[in-house]
Amino acid sequence: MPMEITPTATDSFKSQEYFINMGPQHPATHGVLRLLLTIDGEIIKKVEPDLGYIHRSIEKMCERDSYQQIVHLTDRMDYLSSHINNEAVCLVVENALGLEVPERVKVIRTIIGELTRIASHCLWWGVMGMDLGAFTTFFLGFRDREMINDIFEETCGARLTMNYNVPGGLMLDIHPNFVNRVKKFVAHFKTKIPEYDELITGNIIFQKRTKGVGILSREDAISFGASGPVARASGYSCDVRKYHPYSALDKVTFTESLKTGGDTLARYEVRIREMWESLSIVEQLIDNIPEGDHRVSTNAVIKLPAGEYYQKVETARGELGVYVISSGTKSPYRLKFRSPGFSNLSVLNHIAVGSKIGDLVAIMATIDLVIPDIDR
Amino acid sequence: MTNEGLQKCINGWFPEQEAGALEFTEEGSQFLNITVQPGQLHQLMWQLKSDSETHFDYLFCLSGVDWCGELGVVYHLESTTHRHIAVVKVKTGDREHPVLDSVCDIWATAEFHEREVFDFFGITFNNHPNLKRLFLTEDWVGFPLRKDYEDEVNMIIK
Amino acid sequence: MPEGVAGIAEMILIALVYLGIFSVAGLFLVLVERRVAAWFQLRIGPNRVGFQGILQTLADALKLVSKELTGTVRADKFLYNLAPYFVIISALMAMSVLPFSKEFHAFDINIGVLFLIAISSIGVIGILLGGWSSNNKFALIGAMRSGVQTISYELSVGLSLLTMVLISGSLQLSAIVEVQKNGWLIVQGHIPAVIAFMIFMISGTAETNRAPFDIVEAESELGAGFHTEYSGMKFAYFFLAEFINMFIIAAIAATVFFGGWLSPFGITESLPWLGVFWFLLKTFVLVFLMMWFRWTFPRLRVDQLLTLEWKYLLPVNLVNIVAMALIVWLNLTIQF
Amino acid sequence: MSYFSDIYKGIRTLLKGMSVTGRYFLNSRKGAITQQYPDNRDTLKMFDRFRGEVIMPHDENNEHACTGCQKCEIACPNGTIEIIWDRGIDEETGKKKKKIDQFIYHLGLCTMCGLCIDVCPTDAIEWGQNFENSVYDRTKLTRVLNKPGSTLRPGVED
Repeated sequence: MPMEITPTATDSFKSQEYFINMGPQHPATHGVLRLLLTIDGEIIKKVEPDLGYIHRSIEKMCERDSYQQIVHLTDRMDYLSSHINNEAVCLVVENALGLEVPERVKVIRTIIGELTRIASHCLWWGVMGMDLGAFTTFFLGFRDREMINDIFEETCGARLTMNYNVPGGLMLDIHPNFVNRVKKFVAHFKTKIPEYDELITGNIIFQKRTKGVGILSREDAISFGASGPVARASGYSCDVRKYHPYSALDKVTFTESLKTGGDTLARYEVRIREMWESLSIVEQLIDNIPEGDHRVSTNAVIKLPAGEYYQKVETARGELGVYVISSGTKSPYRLKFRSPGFSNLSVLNHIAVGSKIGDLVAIMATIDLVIPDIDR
Repeated sequence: MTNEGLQKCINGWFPEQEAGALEFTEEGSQFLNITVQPGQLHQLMWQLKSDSETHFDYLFCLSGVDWCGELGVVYHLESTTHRHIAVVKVKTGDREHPVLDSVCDIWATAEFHEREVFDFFGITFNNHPNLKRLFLTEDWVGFPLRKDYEDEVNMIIK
Repeated sequence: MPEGVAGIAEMILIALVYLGIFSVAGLFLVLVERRVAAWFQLRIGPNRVGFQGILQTLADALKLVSKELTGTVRADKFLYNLAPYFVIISALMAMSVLPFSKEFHAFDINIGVLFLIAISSIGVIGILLGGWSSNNKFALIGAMRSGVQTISYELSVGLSLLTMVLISGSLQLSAIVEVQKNGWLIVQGHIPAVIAFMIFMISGTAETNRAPFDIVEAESELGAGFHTEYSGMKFAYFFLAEFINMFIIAAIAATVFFGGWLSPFGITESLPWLGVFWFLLKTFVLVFLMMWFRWTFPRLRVDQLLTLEWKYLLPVNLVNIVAMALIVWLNLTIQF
Repeated sequence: MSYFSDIYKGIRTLLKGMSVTGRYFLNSRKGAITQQYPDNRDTLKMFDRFRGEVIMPHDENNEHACTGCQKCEIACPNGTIEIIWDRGIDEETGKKKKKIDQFIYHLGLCTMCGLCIDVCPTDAIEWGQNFENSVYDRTKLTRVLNKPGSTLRPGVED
């Protein structure tokens, strides 16, 4: 229950607004985001994000790199869904070249993509709990994420910046242990999500902290270009996997997790639901990985035909768009990443005003910001 | 709505002489591309969103582009009801003081995206509520994503 | 030796003993907290320095002592330096009235409970001073939250103890323990006593600014809260005081609700020196409970914190105290 | 009445949460996920594909498989690899042949993307599983991968 205090004091006792710098070094901003808060007591009057502390100008770098090299730069954007970012670039190149990748590649890409989503949500869940003051969630989330990371490490060689996709397929075939490990993980994780719910979701303090906090209406979500769980929690059905399926996502059945509350709790529930859905996608595919090549050969120097290409994929945070303008050379003429975090961040000021500092932390946790994704 | 239908519909909004200023093309792109003159931009955008036939209410990508000589902005629009996509392009030849109309009164997301474009391409947007550098510091000289931007220290050209 | 000098010497000796207990208990509690937290969180915890990490906190303390004391230029130097002592001295004073056993009891005054309640709220002045004088907005917010929190929860701590005083009929801690020879007060007072105990634990946790009521420090919101600008030994004072306060709250609960040094069912009545053991055992069970709270629950928001106190704990407490009065009046207490 | 049921439900959810952590507390001996890193160095084995650093395996005759084709150098996005080569004369055929002098690898620039190894036609370089790459002086991160006096393994052609 938020307290309503109407300021009836005379001018001499008028409360004074003040500024606070939250970040760039702050535990709740998860990276180097700086928020300039205008606060009246505990109540937030204005949130102004100041970006660019980790801007590496990836878009400019892409203009000089070859398409194979661009893939590895996308690892460094949203590092929690690096595989899906890689996939987006590879898909745009493959579509532009008219390259048909083998079914095996599609299925593996989808499996790893969904595992990436689970891993990202695990981390988000742990950090969300920690932002709200429950420290144990962090370790539980990381334990489960660690299992996925091990799977990735065995197959791709890296845990975070995997660079497993190449235009035309995958860099290596999956490791022989891959299928078993994934199955083991799915079985393990199915018992853990209910535990997540027991520990945090039902908790009265958690419910009070999240219910009705930071409400984003459907209209606003659309207008602010929100995507991913943030938009879906507001009732805007926007799952790219449903509307523009890529890789093997057209072969699986899953339901888009939609909520209409638009508050922090709805965003939380959407993500928990998404973990279940991703698990079911992985389960549907893991037993039916078709045999075949893991990549088709491309030219050593990939030149896209002149033109414009756009590819959207659904990362753990929302809709990632890769917009390539090619002039027919080995590098794109202009490459724009429409990153989900950037648009989702713009919602922050809109929904955080009027809430308290503690709410802002909860809101930021459920917007699930990854700063390199915003800064690029 | 199909691309042809969209083209017809959008053309119908403008009287003959003005409609000629719009260019429609699907060449080299998977979407319908509409090129518009800067003067008509805001009107067109407003129509695209408010008209129930088109109802492009989701601006999912706004990118600045430097077309060697001309600076411009590309808007990727999607309709959440009809689920069709269109691309609107606008270009201006003025490299010194490029000015375009802001669309952030139509889509709130444009506020951040336009700041980004201003930051990297130096395109000023009329009626933007808070147009200042977003990523770079206030005292940064130049607009890095322009093709003629040079920075001998930090840029490695292969 | 003249009597006056002997008295002073005795006081100094006792004070030194208590200082020793204070620091050892503080360091030990920090270690316990870290190990217990680790076990709650699938970790191992510090186990390298000494056997099972028993010297870990000592090493940490050494590090903190040898650390340079940094502060801000804009801070109000006098108050900034004074603040940690407020916190630590109030904790030390509270400790002096705790009855470790029948004999091991430094300061058995007839208003023991009142004294404890009063002294434990002095600590907040230190926090307020520290947060305000360090001239840091995060620290200031933390300090203000602390003020709000302590003033509110003071009431519940007092009232829940008062509920038990109704049975014991005395504010003197030793007398309260003596009363419990016929059964612990939580048993004697049955339902209202259990409610009072729950309220005491909740508000006691809040009083010590521990999670889920750690909005004063609220790491993810305020960085470090009121002690943002403190470093080295001054920070260690705050840190130590927090743990001692936790110990004190648990010790009060053990004394008032669970019979202090008395053994369960009088099994070791013939060995009075075991009283210290029973007292510490009970205290540590309650300390463990507080740790369990801390590593499970999310943090409350500042307005919810006040809602909880003023809309739930306080009314329940007031009703509870009436119920307890009725029970005492009608002789419905359970006595063995 | 909802006042009391709220209290009851609230306490129940709190106890439920405590039961989860309590379970972990009781199973803490078995469940610890802590990596005892410096202690388990002897038993710690990285996965075969783990990307720790780029190495160039040499066989017992001090021969490697690098022909000096420089494909890796071109593929590298960061300029991590520099190959210094000169023309040598093939002893068997007497023809002039490219021969590496130094294969320089700047570990400090490497992002472990794997493009060089992916592109290498003779599998001359591969991933090493060493992950303890920290040094006190960053010049030590620049390594020459081919051992002194090493030669191209006969029969390796690109």
